[in-house]
Amino acid sequence: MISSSSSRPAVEVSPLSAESIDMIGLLSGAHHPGAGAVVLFSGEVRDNNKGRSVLGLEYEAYAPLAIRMIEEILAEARSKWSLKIAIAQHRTGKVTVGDTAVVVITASAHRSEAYAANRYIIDRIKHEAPIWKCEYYADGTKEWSENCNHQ
Amino acid sequence: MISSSSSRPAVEVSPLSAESIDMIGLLSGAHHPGAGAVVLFSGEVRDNNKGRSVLGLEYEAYAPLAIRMIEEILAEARSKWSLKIAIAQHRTGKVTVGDTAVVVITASAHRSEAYAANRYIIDRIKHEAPIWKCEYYADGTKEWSENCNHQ
Amino acid sequence: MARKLRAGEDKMTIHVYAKLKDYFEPEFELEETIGNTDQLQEALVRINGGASELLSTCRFAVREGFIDNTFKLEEHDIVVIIPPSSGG
Amino acid sequence: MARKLRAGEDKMTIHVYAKLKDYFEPEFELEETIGNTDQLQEALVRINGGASELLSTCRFAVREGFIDNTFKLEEHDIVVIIPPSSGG
Repeated sequence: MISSSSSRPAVEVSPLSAESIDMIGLLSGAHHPGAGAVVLFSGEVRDNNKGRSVLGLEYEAYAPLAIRMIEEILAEARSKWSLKIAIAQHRTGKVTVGDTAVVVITASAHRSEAYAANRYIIDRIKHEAPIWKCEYYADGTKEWSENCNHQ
Repeated sequence: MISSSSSRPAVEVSPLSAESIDMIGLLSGAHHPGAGAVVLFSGEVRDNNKGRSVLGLEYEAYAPLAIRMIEEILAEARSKWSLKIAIAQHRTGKVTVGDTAVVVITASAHRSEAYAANRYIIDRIKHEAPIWKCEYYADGTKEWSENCNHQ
Repeated sequence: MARKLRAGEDKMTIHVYAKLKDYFEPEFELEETIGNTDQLQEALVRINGGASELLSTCRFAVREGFIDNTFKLEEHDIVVIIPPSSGG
Repeated sequence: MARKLRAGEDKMTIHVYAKLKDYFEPEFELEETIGNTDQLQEALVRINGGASELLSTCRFAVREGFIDNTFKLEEHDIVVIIPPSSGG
């Protein structure tokens, strides 16, 4: 999680969290005197999906591999876009409507890089990291998401 | 500033602020049960530009027109991408290195729309709104930015 | 910005912003009769020729709306001259 | 995840995640001798044929790294079966 282009101590952010994501805390720490652009993405639990009323989600991860893959994705993005800051954290366990399920923060000199890297990181985490979502519906049923690529 | 697709009371955010931007407060209010994606952009003052050491900036706006244009840009983005939330606030007056000069927050059902709309809003504000930047350099000089389109 | 009503005065008021303030006062009046933005630009270049290039990139606004050269300026108008945004 | 060392046992341990848990216990052991991931997939389909389609989309990991069918499985391995991510 060390940004090699930063002269400040890097914030150590665990890629997985079983507790509420402290989005405000993460954003507050994500400033850098050489970064003119900070982009934050927050993936939040919606009250509906594909026409069904959703009460909440549960995320399950194969933790050791998920952590390593997220760290590798962040390192790759940092290098590719010369980012000053790149952090990501994904929830595990139960999350309810409105909760943040995943947050990605990128910071770079100019804004094109921060946007592009942010999108790249979340797309790769969503598609590649071994993290799975189970939806709990208002009708009492639940279902593990299968490969649904809408974004 | 009213999001027509929202059933909640919209937060009234002034497009221009002579005081520090309360990014955390704006982000904390930018959640919606139908929005699975929130994207925040923060434009921050860098300590350098084009090889020159920068101490701070001063933003000047032709306020009535700037406010109207930003509100129109937000309304257009809300409609075009069916956003649940679209807010923007730009600083006026003196800002120092690390300060937030402009913030844009978008929220939508899926992430593609939130990213695209966010980028659209900041690009149009930067290029069209009558807001000008004066850079104050470490060598004691200052200079009004002219049309520099790097992003 | 409240529109100024000045009984008995027929001078056009000019507001300039940003880099234009390196060439003009932020707010000043013009004595001459100006009919459109081309004539206004010419009058301003006569005051300070150094601003010629910058003025050619500016837009003009009256009553908080953009105008072009087809707009008939009147003597009591307040004209705002708007340099290009920095875009950065 | 700590590797289990179980002296005297030669059973392969299988961990499954997410939707695979609708078909298998989260963690179980296989008695038979399995040499590669194709054979493992066949063994799992014999246990629960309903998982056949899902299993054909899964990846396999040993020691926290992905493996393919060329990887020689040994009897004491812990094999993690990884369904596709939801991607949403």
